[in-house]
Amino acid sequence: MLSFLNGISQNLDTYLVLSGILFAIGSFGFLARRNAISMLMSIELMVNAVNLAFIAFGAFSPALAADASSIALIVIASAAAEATVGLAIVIAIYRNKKTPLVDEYDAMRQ
Amino acid sequence: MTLPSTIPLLGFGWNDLLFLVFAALMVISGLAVVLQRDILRSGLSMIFCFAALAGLYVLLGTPVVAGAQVLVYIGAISVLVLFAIMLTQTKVAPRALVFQTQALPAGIAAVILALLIGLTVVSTAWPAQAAATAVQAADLATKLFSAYTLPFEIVSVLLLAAVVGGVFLAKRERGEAE
Amino acid sequence: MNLSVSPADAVAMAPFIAAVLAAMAVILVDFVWPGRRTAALLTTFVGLAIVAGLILVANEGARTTQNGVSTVFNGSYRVDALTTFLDLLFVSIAGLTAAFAPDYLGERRLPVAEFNATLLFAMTGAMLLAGSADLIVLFLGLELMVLPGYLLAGFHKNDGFSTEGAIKYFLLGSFSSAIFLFGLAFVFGMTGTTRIDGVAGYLKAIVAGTAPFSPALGMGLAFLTTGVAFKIAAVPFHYWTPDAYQGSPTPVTGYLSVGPKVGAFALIIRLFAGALLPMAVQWNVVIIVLAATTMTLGNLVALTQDNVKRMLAYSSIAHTGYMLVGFAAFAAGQAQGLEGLLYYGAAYSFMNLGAFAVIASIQRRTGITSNLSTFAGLIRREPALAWLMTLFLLSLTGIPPTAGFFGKFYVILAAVQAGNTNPWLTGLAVLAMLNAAAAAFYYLRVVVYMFMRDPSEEVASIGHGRLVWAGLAVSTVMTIALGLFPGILLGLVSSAAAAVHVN
Amino acid sequence: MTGSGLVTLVTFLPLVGAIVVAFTNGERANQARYAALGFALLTWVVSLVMLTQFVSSPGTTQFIDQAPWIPAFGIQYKVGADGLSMVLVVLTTTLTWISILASFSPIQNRVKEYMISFLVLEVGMTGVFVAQDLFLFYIFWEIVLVPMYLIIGIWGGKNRIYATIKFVLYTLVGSLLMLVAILATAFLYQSGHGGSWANAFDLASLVAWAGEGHFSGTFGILAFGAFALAFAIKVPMFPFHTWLPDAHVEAPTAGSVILAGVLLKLGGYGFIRFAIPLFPEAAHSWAPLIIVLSLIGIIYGAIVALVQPDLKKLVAYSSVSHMGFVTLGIFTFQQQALQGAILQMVNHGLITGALFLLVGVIYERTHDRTIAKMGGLGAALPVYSAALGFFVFASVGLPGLSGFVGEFLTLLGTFAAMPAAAVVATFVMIFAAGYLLWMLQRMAFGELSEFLRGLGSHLTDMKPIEAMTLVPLGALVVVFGLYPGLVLTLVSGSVETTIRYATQAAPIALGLWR
Repeated sequence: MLSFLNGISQNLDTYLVLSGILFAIGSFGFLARRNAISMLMSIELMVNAVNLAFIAFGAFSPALAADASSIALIVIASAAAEATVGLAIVIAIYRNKKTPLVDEYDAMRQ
Repeated sequence: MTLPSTIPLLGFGWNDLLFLVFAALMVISGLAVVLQRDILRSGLSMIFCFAALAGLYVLLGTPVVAGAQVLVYIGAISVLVLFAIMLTQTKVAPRALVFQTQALPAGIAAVILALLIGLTVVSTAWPAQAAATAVQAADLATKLFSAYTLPFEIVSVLLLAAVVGGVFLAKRERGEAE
Repeated sequence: MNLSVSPADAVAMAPFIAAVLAAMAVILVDFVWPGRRTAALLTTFVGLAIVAGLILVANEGARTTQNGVSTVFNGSYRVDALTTFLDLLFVSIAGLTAAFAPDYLGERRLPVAEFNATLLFAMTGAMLLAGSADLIVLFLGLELMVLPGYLLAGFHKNDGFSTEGAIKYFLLGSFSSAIFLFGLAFVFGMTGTTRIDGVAGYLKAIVAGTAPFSPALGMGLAFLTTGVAFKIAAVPFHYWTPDAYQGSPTPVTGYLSVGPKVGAFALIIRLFAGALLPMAVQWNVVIIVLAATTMTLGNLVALTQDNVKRMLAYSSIAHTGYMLVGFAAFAAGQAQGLEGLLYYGAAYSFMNLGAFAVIASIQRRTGITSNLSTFAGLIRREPALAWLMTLFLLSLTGIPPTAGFFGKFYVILAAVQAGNTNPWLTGLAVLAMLNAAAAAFYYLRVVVYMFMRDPSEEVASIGHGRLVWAGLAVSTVMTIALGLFPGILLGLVSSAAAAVHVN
Repeated sequence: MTGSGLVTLVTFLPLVGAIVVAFTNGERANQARYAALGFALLTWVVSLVMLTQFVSSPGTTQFIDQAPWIPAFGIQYKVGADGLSMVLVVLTTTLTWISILASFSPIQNRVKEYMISFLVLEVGMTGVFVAQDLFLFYIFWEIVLVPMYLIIGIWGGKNRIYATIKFVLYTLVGSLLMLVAILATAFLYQSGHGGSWANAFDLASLVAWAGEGHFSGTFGILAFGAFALAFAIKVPMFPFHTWLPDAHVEAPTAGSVILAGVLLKLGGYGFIRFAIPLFPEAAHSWAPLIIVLSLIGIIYGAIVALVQPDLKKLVAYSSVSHMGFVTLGIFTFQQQALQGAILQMVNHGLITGALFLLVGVIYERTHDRTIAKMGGLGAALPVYSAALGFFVFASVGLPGLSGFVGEFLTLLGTFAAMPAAAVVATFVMIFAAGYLLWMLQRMAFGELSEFLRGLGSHLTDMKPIEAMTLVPLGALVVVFGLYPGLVLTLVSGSVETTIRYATQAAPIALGLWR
């Protein structure tokens, strides 16, 4: 029963597919949500999907393992920087507009 | 006492079980992030998603990255996000439309994207596929400070730049009313 | 474990380090003497001068090597003629922006020090892009360039338009970064390296048939291309541009339309001309289509704009298209295409910054919009600005003898040459020229307002700081000189373009 | 730089003038006026000096000034003049000072900018006629656009903005496609010379190389098409003429004079100097179409002129008709016809320029150009009416005045080559007589109209300054009418060379037109 799942955690494909699913979820959130913070969170999901792919590639080819981890660490740090900037902008715009809904920011399209 | 190599009844290994649990948690909480009406709950779901990812990183033998994931994503980014949510939350927002009008096409596009990525991945023969191997912390440190010295240094500049500008943008000017 | 940094590393990275230090110095100076504009500006310009000097030093270091390239930090960064050319261009862009901004910022009580520091950080990012020999460095350079860019876009934080533009710019920028990264992950996974020459070597093997081409690699490349298309605001990935440009403080708009654009082209050159060149035949189709749609759509939408800033935003999309024409010619085997692209980038930087500087100067007094009507009768109010604006607009149109004309000339020449082997490029050249003619309509509309319409209400003229005039003088001289005596840049451009291939 | 510098002097002296004018006091308009006039006259004198030193011999370009400019692409600063250039340069310098003089009284605001624009315009026009390098030629060609744009757009009439935009867009579309053709031509030369850019934009080298048959038929057809479009728009040839009436009607008087007198000649000159020598075979292939369009233009211009209520529009449409003779004459590839075409270019410049000046004179008094409102000017303004009559008769082609010779030679040459076309064109000459004479009749004869009577003492006869602008033109019309040889000997060398290029070539049988 369910023995076809044996070794699923030892298979690169499964991790990459998982990464793809997370990436797709993130891009859906980015395209569909109206709230700026929701969109920001969606982007974080996408970046995490990328990291999962990096780590998976590294784990399954020993020569790349340390490289992949290094890259993942760097990506995590740069995502932190990105989030800082994004949230600063969100706070600034909220102070002006009193709404976090992005599609209500349309003052310029008159 | 030693555990059997495969789980009785289910027919797959303990690692596989952990993988399934983490993967399911990740996908479900990921979906929760993008689908939930209440943005506060979205934020909390995001923490679960990040935690599940950290679990997967451990499974893949990279505890260092998993640690960084917990520290940075859960400890810093999620907290910042939650903070921002609290700050900007209005009574109107959750009751108003959560999704843009193009949500349905976006959903279809996302499903197609996932399928495409999945198909591509499955149809690709990987160059060298060994069993998942753990990364030694020492190896990682060596790499980080030899081949990746420059990126490592750039990241610190990046954080500095983000903090300098971010603080300016987020701080309230003197005399400005809230 | 080798932590030491070699002298060669130090020389090559000196401009970058100096730029970071300059940014920090500006903040420090402001910390010691808060709110002193002169101190901040002085630090900025001294810093930029030092950076420029060090760029030349680094260039000398590279020239003395065997093939004119000095590769440092384990092959993740390189200094060659292309790095030098682009770095100098970025320093000029930052310097001009720093010259144009203070007047505008001062009237709005925005701090010059934070502005300049952020600008300098953005410049460091662009400089990294210019010299990166590693995809991770490329990505980080990109982030370091655009993150400060988002902040600059929202720099007028009490202004709804500014923050609105910033959030849109940020969200789409981060989205495209994620897409770019996803592609990067798959390229890394498939080729096992992030070094640009490593990837190029792998692709060469694929083309030679000694390595298999896998769907996953193809997908990775597709994601990379999409991410890049976002960054250069190519149609159909352009929709962040107009809002971000219109909303930003005008000097920032000028910077954003030039700095990140040339930076993104540095990315394209390093990525496509460096790493992906072996498969040029495959991706050039994409570039040709992007070039055609980008210039045509950008122009068509620009035709209908009544706001000059927004109009220039769409026109900058069109200019991206012209530059892509040059790149397509390069991919079709004409080295001159890359030269033309670089020349166009330099010409575009000076003329577009000049045009935005004029708008910023007019808007020095708060509350003045960038609507066309603002420009009515400018010739009476500010004759000097009106004439300069005319010059910049003519250059943007591509009327000789201006920089913009020679840029177009160069790019089109390359396209026509490449058309010899790939007829699509001849078509692209003709399309580009038809677009240039259509563009004349909206550029000249501004001239019409400046010279031929009377203002609806009389506005007293305002003075402009010496720094603005100095910056305008530089833009003007460059706009004319690059048109009349292109020889001054041709040598640099051709050695820069040649450096791409050298390993 | 090698060369006498004479051509360079003629070309750039007005630029010096423009810079000088820029430093005059904007409050005192007369400073700008006299400075501009002074430099225009000085340029004119220099061009006359050049004329006296010119040695007419077959097909040689003289007074060549040469200097490397952008060596990376083999682009040089190379200017010189043959007979054709010489004639057109003198026409340009003459009409420029006349135009500046004619602007003294009508132009009252922003005089300084106006004079600068005019002098820069002169640089561009002269430059086009003397450039011996395709890149340089293109630069001058485009430079012309900007001051003309400003002249019509700032000092023009009510609908000036529409007119300017139309003018610029039409011209730009043509010239930018021509740029592509220039680049392609230069590139083919370069790749044919082992990748060396040396002389790739040099007109003489390109023509010589083209003469050896190096350009393929298809390329020739396409490249000629691109060149021809640019020139046809400038001439303007039917159906690309629609910008012209608008531009003329809205332009200030002097702008119209230059537009008709010189700018339209740029197109004819381009055909003779660039399009035909570079792509003679293609020229033959395209010729039937161009001849048909020229005939349509001749007829169409005349018919539309016939029904124009507006005096200036009438003259504008007559331009379309008259310039049709030029393209007709050029594309019959027949010596007499080509001579006629060149003569027609000069005459049209003089006569139509004068007619526009006369329109300007009456407009300044009446602020109206409706023909129907005029009448009886003959008695009221005898000098004006005499001048009008003189130039109308010159335009109609009265033997003894210059208009006759040009058209007659064109028709004669055309008749030898294609009788049918000549017959059609001759028929049109009658029309031409019709609309111009009818206009004269309505304007000058009969009783003074009520409208004019209402003007009272404002209706004055020509002032000396106005007469001064017309006298030289009238004199030239008479001189060239009696001694057309003055022009014909000067251009004989250029004509022979062009005819030689053209007749050596056989049309390319692409099944396109034949």
